[in-house]
Amino acid sequence: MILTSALIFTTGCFALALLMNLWRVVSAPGVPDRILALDTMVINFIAILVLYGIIEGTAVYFEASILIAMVGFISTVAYARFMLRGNIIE
Amino acid sequence: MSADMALWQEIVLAVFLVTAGIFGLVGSFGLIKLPDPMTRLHAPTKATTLGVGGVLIASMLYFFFAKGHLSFHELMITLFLFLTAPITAHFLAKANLHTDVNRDAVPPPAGDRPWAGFESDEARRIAEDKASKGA
Amino acid sequence: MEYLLASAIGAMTAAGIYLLLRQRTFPVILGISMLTYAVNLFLFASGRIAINLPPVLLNKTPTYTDPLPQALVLTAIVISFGMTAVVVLMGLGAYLSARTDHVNLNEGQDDSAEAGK
Amino acid sequence: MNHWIIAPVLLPALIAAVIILAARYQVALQRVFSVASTVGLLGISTGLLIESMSGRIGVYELGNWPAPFGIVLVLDRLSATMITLTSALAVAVVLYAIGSGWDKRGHHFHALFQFQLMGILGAFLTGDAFNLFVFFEVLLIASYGLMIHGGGAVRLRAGVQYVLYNLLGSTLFLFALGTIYAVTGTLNMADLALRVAELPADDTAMIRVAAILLLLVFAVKAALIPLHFWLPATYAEAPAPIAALFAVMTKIGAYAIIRMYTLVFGPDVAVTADIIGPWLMPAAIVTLVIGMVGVLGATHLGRLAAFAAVGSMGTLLIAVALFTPQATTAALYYMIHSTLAGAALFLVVDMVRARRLSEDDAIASRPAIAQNGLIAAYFFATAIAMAGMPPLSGFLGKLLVMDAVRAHDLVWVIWAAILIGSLIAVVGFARAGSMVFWKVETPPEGTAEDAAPHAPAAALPFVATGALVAGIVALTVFAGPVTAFLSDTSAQIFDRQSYIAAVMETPRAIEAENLPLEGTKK
Amino acid sequence: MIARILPHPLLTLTLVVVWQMLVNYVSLGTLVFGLILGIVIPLITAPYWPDRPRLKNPAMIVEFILVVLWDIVVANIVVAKTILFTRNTSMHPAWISIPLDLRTPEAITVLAGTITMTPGTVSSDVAADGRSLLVHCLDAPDPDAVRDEIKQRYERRLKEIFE
Amino acid sequence: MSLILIAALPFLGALLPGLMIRSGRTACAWATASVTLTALIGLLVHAPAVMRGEVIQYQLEWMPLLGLNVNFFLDGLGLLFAGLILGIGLLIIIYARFYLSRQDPMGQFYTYLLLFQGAMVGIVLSDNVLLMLIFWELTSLSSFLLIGYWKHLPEGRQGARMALAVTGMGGLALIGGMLILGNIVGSYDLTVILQNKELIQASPLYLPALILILLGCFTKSAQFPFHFWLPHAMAAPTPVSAYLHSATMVKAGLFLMARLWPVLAGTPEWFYIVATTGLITMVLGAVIALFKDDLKALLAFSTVSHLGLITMLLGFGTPFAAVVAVFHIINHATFKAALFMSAGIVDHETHTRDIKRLGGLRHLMPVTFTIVMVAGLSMAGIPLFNGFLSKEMMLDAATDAAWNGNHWLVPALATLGALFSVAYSFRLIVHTFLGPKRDDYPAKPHDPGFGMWAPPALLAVLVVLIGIMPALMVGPLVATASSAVIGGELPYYSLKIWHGVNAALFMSIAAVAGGLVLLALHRPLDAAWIRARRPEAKTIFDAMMRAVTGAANALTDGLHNGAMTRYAAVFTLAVILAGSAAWFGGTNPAPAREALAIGPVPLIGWILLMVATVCMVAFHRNRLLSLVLMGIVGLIVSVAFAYMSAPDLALTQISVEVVTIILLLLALNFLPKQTPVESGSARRFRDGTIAVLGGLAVGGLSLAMLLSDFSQESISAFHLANSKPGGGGTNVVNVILVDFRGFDTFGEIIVLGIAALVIYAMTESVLNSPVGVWLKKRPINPHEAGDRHPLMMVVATRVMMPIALMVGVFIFLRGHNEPGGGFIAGLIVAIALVMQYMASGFDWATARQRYPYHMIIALGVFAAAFTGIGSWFADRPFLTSNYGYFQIPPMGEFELATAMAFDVGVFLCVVGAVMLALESLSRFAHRAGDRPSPYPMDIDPSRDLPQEAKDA
Ligand code: NA
Ligand code: NA
Repeated sequence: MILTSALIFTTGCFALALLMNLWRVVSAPGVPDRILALDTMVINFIAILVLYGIIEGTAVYFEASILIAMVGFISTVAYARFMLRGNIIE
Repeated sequence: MSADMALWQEIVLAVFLVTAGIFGLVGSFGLIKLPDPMTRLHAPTKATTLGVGGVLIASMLYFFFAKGHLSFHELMITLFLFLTAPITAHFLAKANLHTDVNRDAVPPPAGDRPWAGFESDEARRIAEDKASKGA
Repeated sequence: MEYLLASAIGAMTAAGIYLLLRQRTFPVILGISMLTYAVNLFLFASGRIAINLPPVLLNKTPTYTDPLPQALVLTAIVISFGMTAVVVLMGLGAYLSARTDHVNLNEGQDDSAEAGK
Repeated sequence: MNHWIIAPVLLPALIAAVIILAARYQVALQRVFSVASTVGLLGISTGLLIESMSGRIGVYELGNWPAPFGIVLVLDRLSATMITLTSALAVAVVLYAIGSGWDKRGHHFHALFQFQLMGILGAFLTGDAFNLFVFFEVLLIASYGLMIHGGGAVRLRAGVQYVLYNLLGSTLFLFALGTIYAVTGTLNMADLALRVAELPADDTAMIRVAAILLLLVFAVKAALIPLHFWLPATYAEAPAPIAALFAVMTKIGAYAIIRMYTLVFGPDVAVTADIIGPWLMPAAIVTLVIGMVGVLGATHLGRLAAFAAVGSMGTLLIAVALFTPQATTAALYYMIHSTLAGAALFLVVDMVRARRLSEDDAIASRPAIAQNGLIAAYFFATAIAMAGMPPLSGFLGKLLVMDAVRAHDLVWVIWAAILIGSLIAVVGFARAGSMVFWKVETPPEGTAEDAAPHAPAAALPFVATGALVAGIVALTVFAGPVTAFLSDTSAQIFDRQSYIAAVMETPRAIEAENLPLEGTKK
Repeated sequence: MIARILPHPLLTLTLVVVWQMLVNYVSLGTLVFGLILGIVIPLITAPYWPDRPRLKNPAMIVEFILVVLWDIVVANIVVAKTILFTRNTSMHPAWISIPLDLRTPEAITVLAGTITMTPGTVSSDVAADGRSLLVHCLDAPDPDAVRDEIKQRYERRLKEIFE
Repeated sequence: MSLILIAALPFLGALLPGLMIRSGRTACAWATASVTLTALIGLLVHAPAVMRGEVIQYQLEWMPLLGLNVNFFLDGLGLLFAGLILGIGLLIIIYARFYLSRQDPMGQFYTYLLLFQGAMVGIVLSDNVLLMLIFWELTSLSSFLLIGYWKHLPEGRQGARMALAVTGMGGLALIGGMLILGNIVGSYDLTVILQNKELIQASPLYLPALILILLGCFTKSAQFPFHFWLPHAMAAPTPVSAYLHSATMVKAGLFLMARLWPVLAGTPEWFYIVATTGLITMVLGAVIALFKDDLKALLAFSTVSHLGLITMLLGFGTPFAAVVAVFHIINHATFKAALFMSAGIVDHETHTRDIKRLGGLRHLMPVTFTIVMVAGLSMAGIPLFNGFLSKEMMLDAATDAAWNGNHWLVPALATLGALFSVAYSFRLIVHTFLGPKRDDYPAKPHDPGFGMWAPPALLAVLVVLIGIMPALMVGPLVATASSAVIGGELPYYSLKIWHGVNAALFMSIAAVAGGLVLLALHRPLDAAWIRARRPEAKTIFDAMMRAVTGAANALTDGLHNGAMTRYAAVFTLAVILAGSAAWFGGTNPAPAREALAIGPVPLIGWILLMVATVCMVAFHRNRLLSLVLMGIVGLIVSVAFAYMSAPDLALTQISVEVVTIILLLLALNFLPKQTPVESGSARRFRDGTIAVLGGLAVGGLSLAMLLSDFSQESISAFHLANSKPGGGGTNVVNVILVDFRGFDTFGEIIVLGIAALVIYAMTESVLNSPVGVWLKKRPINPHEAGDRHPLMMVVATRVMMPIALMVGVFIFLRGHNEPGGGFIAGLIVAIALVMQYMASGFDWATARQRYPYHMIIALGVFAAAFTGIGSWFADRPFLTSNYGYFQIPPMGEFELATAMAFDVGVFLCVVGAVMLALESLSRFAHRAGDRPSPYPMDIDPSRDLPQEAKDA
C-alpha cells in the first residue's frame, strides 16, 4: 500500500516533470535551453521507464533505458555541437 | 508488483521513490523557474540526476527484496548517467557562453590564451603555429 | 489504450501530411518522418495491442503479444531509416547544387539561400 | 531441390557485393562483373522460363519453413516471363551504359545496377506480400541512386521529388499491409487468397480498404493517373540508360496489379469486385490520353519519351483492368512490347543528347549530329513502336488490347482513346523527329571544326539499342508463339487454385506446442 | 608486450565489471567471457586512445569517490533548496576562473566532471592553453572561497592520483 | 511466285539500294528496278489464271489468337492494282534515276520507295483485314519518309507531317472500322467478310463501321474535306508525286472502297456518304485546279478531282458505275503518272513549275510537249484518248443517279466537274507549251535524256492505245477486276469509243465547250479568284495543329509543372477518397474486442506525443526546433513500443532515432535554419483540411482495426510455437527476423547498404562538381565557437566507446533469446563510432579506421548470403537454419545457431552503412584550408609536459 502510493506519487512527479520539460522545449527563449530541456526529458523518461518496470515487476525495459541514456547523451552533445560549431563532425 | 515484502522494505523503497520524485520534479521546475540560461543549467544536471538515481536505486532494491536477486543493470544506468551528465552540462554551458553570455562578465583565464570557446579557429591556428615553432 | 493509440496515429498522420505539403525539403522530410512513425505504429497495431506480454519465451507469461507485426515494423523502421538518409542527403545535394531547397521544380532560384552568399 | 529459383535474386546481390568489395575503383573490372552477372541472369531466367513452360509452378520455401509461415518464392509462367524480360532489358542497358560511358560519370553505377536488378527480380518472384514490399524498397532505393547518377542540380531536384513521391508510396504500402494483416492474419499471397475468400460477409469494409490502398500503391509504380506525377520529371532527368531500365519499373506495378487482383482479390471475389476493375479502367483511359497528349505537347525528347511511357502504361492498364484471360494476354504482350520500345526510345534520346553540343534534348533544330541517319532510323523505329503504328509489336499489342475490350461497356471510349491517342502520338513523334533529325541548323561559320558535335565513336550503344529494336522485331515476327505462350500464362494466372495448391501443399499448421497468441480469435 | 596486449588495464577492469553488470549475474563463464572482451575491445579501440595515462596512487580513488558521492547528495539538496526557496533576485550567480595545476586531460576531465556534479557549480569551459577552468556558480556570494575549496578538496586529490 | 514473296520482295529488296549505292547510282537503280521487275513478273505469271476467274491464295499463321494471319489472295482487283503499283513503280524507278541529282541520297530514296511499294502491294493482296491495316499504315509511314525526303525543305517536312496526320488519322479510324467488321462477322479474313453482306448490313454496328472505314478511305484518297494534304505533299520529289499521287497511295482508299463494295455498298447510307463526298470532291478539286499556277499543284488538285469522280462512281452502288470506276482507275493512273513525270521534266529542265513563268516550250521540248498533250487531252476527256472513254461512261452513270429524288443534280454537277476538268487540262497544255517562246526561263529548257522521257512516253502510248482499242487493251482486265469488285455477275457495258448519241455525249460536248470558254476567260477569272477570300486549308490545318499542340503543351506542362506540393496533395486526396469510398461501400461489424484500460503512464505519453506533434506543426518553420520535437516524438514512440510489449522495437527505434538526428543535423548545417512563410492562409487552410481528413481516416481505420479480431487465426501462432524448437531462440521477434522471415532481413540490410552507397556516390558527385569547389572555398563562419575537439568530450569518449562496444556485443549475443540482435548491436556500435567522430573529428578518426566501410558492407552481405547458401550443402533451401548447444569448459553451455552468422551479416551491414553514410555527409564540411588534426583534442596541456613526465 505504501509502496503503491509512493509509486503513484513518483510517477506523477516525473509525469509532471515531463510536461514541464516539453513546455520548456517549446517555449524556451534560447536554443541551449531547449536542448537542456530535451536532455532532462530523456532522463525523466528513463525514470518513468524504470518506475514502470517496478510497477509491472519486469526487468525487460532496462535495455531500453540504457540505450535511451546513451542516445540521449549523444543527441544532446550533437545539438550542442550544432549550436557551437554548426558542423557536428569536423 | 505482486511480491510480498516486509513493511520496512516497503518504507525504504517508498522513501527512495518519494525523494527521487521530488528531486525529479524540482529539477524540471528549476528549469522553468530560474532566471537565466546559466542558472537554469544547474537545476536538471543535479536534481534530475539524483531523481533518476533514486528511482534506479529503488528499482534495484525492489528486485532484490522481491526476487532476492541483486540487479546490476540499474547500477549501470546510474553510472552511465553520472558519466554523461557533466559532459552534457559542459557542452550546454559552452553553448550558453557562445550565445547568451556577455563575454565581458566572464573572468579571464590565468594564461595568455582566452577560454577555448572564445578563441576563433584562426587565432587557435596562429597560437598553435607559434607554439610548434617555439618547440 | 486503443483510443489513445488510434488517435495518436491519426494525429501523427495529420501532422505528417501537413508538413508533407510544405514547400521546402526540410519540413517535407520531417513530414515523411512523421508519417513513418504513424505507419510503423499502424503496422504494429495490426497485431492489436497487449501490455507486458513481450514475445520472449523466457518470460513465462500466459499469452504473448503477436510477434509478427513487430518483426515487420522492425524491417520497416530500418528501411525507412535508409530512405530518410538518402532523401536528406539528396535534399542537401540539391540545395547545394541548385541553391534552393524548394521542392517544387517550377520555383526558381532562391536568392535568400545562404549558400548563394 | 531446385535452387535456381533464388539465383536471380542472389546472383546480382553477390556480384554487387563483390564489386563494392573488390572492384570499387576499377571500372573495367566492374564492367566485367556487371556484364557477366547480367548475361548470367539472362541465361538463368531463360532456363527458368523454359521450365515454367511445363505449366508446373515452382515453389521455393526459404528457410525450409512451410508456407504461409515462411517466405516463398514462386516461379510460374508470369514471374518467369517478367524476370526474363527484365534480364534481357538489363543486358542491353548495361551494354549501353558501358558503351556510352554513363557508368563512369559517378560512383557505384554497376553495384547499384545489380542491386536494382536484385530488387526487380525479387519483386517478380516473391509469393509473400511483405517480402514484395521489401523488394520494392530494394529496387526503389537503388533506383534513387541510379536516378541521380552523374549529379547535376536539375537531376538532383527531380531526384528529390522522385524519392519523396515514392516514400509516400512506400508509406501507403505499409498501411495497406497492416490492414491486410489485421484482417487476415497472414502475408503469404496464396494464403491470403484462401483467407480473403473465406471472410465473413458482414466484415468487408477493412479488406476493401486494404485492397484499394494496395491498388493505389501499385498504381504509383504503374504511373496511373493521378498517381503518375513522379514519372515525367524522373524519366526525363534520369540518365538515359537508367530511364531505359525504368521501363520495366512501371511494369512492376502492372505485374503486381495482375498478380494481386487475380490471385487474392480476383474478379470473382465479391467483396472487392466492384472497386478494382471499375476504378482502374477509367483511370487507365485517362492515363493513356494524358500520356499521348504529353507526347504531342513535349518540348524535349526526354519528356516526350517519358510521356510515351505514361501513355503506354495507360494502354497496358486498360487491358489489365478487364481481368479476363484474353485481356491479360493482351496486357502481357503489350507489357513486353512497351518495355523494349520504351527503353529503346530512351537510349535513342540519349544518343541524340550525347551528340549535341550542350547535351540538350530540346525538340528544336540544332547543327546536324554525327550519325544522324542511323540514329534517325532508330528513332523512327522506336517511335513507330511506341505510337503503336504498324508493323511493329506496338500495333499488334494495340490490336490485341482493342480486340480484348470488345465486350466491355466502355468499348467505344476505350477504342476512341486508344486510336486518338495513337494519332496524337504519331503527330507528336513526327513533329519531334522531323524537327530533330530533318531540320538541321548549319553551324555558324568558323566554328565548324571545334563546335562539331562530339561523336562518341563506340559502336556498343548502337548494338545495345539495336538489340532492343531487334527484340521488338522478334516480338512482332514471333507474335504467334509469343501470344500462345502468354495465353497459357494468363490461363495459369486465372487458375488460382493451382497456384494456391502449389504454394500451400505443405500442411497448414504444425502446432508443436500451442502457445496462445494475444488477439487471435480462437 | 603487456602494454600491447593491455593498453589500458584499468579500462579492461572496468569492462569486465560492466560485462558482469550487463549479464546481471556472476559465474566463471561470464567472468572469462568478460575478460576476453575486456582484452579484445581495448585492443580494437586502442588507436583512439593512443597515450597511456598512469595512475600514481590508485588507492586515493576510493577516498575521492566517497567524497564526491557525499558532495553530490549535498549538492542536490542545496540546489533543490535554491530552486525552491531562493528568490531569483536574491541569488548571486558568479563566474570563477580556476587556474589548474593538473596537466593530463584525464585528470582535468575528472575534475571538471566533479565540479559539475557537486554543489552549485558547473564547469563551463577550459582555457585554450588548458591551464584554467571556467566555472559557473549558481549562488556564490564569495567566489574566491568556492575556488579555493575546489582546488583544495578535489584538485589536490586528483593531483595525487594522476600526477 | 508465291503471293507472300511478291509482297515481301519489295521489303527484302529495300535493303539492296543501301548496299548497292556504293556501286554507283545506275547500279543502284537497276538493282531496285530488278526487284520490282521480279515481283511484277511473279505477279503476271498468275495473270492468266486470275483472268480465268481463279483466286490465288496464300496462308500463313501469324497471330492466330488475334485472328491476324498472313493471308494473301489475288483476284482481279488485286491483280489490277498490284499490276499498276509494280508496273508504274518500275517506270518511276527508272525515271527517278535521272531525275534525282547527285546531292540527293539515292539509296535512301529507293529504300523508302521499295518500302512503300511493298506496303501498297501488301494492301491489295491482303486477305486479312488486320494484315491489310498493317500495310495500310505502312503506306502512311513510308510516304511520310518519301514526302519529307528533301528534309532541308520546310515544305517537305510540313507536307510530310500533314500527310501523316491526316492519313494516319484515317488509318486509325479504319482500325476501328475493321475491328467492328471483324467483330460482326467473327473473322478478320477478307474472303469470309466478303461473303457476309447481309450479316454486316443488318448489324446495328454497320453505320459506325461504315463511317470509320470511309474515314480511312477518304483521308487516304484525299476526299473532301480531307483533300488538303495532297497538294502539300507535292513538296516531295516528282517521282514520288507521280507514284504516290497518281497510281498508288491515293488509290488505296479507292481500292478499299472497291474491295469492300460487295458488303458495304448498296445501302442509302453508302450512297449518300460516298457519292456525295465524291461529287463534291470532284467539282471542288477541278475548280481549284484551274487556278493553280504550280504545275504539280494543278495536277494534285486534278488528282483530287479524279479521285472524287471515282469515289462518286463507287458511291452510286450500281454494278455499272463500279465497272466505270475500275476503268477510270486504270486510265487515270496512266495519264496522271505521265503528266506528273512530265511536270517533273519541265521543272527539272526549266527550274520552275510556275505556269505563269512558262509558255512556248513546245519548240524547246517537243518530246515532252507531245507526251503532255496526249496525257492532257486524255485528262480533258477528248476522244481517242482513254480518259474520254471512262468520262463518257461516268457521265452515263451519273444520269442514272438520283440524289434525294432529284434526277438532275448529280448529272449537272458531274458535267460541271468535267467542264472544269477540260479547262484546267487545256490550260496545262496551252499555258505551258503553246504561245510564244520566252527569254526569261530560269534555265535554258530542252528535252531530257531518253531515260527520263521514256517512262512517261510509254504511258502516253498506253493512253492512246487504250483510247483507241479499249476492249483489246484492257477489256479482260476491266472485266476480271470489275467482277471482283461487284462480286457477282457483270452488268452490261461495252468499252468502245462511240456509244451513239446519248445524254452523256451532250454533257461531254457541253463540258468541252464550256471548258474552252473558261480557259479563254482565265485571266479575269484568275484575278477574281485571287481577290476572293476563301478558306485556305493549310492555314486552317496549321492553325489547328498549332492550337492542338499548344493546348497539349499547356495541358501537359500545366499538369506536370513540377509542383511537388500539388503532386503530394493530389496523392493524399486520392488515397483518402479511394479509401473512404472502399470503406463506406463495405460493412464493418461492431467492435469485437474490449478496449484496454488507460493507465496513467500511457496517458502521459499520449499527452506528450500530442503536444509535441501539434507543436511540430506549429513551429515547423524553426527547423532546429522541429527537429528537436521530432526527436521527442521518436522517443515517445519508442517508449510506447516498450510499453506495448515490443522491446526490440523500442531498442531499434531509439537507436535509429539518434542516427537520424545526427544525419539531419549534419545536413541542417548547410541548409537554411528557417523555413520562409510561403503559403497564404487559403493554402494553409487547404493543406490543413487535407491533413485533418487524412488523420481522421487513418485514426479511424486504426481504431477499427484495434477493436476487431483477426477473422482467422494469425500465422504468428506458428512462429510462437516453433521459435524455440525450430529456430532455437526464445526471442520470437528475432527468430522471425533471422529465420522465419530472414529473407526480408536480407533485403532490408541490402536496402541499408544501398542507401550508404547512394549517399557515398552522391557526395562524391556533388563534391567533384563546381559545388564542391565552392564548398571548399567558403569562408569560415566567424560566429562559430572555438574548441573543435573539446578535451572533456575526447576523454569521455575514450571510456565510453569501449563500454558502448561492450553493450553492442551484449545486445548482439542475447538477441536470439532476448531483446536485441545484430541490427541493434550494429547501431550501438555505429553510435559509439559516431561519438568518436564527434569528439576527435573526421580526419583523426578516419585515419585510425582500419577497414573501409564499403568493405564492411560487402562483408555483411556476404556473411548473410553465404550463411543462407550454406544450407544448400544440406540440400535445404536458402537460409535454412541450424543450431546446437556446445560445451566450452570454463564458460559453460553455449548455443550456436547459423542464424547468428546471418545476424553477423546484419550487424556488419548496419555498421558499415551507417558509418559510410555519416562519413560521406561529414565530408561536405571540409574546407580547403582545413588541416588534418594531428591530435585527438585541440587542448592537451600534457603535450607541454616533458617526455619523461608522460611516461612516468
Ligand atoms: Na531458417
Ligand atoms: Na558542481
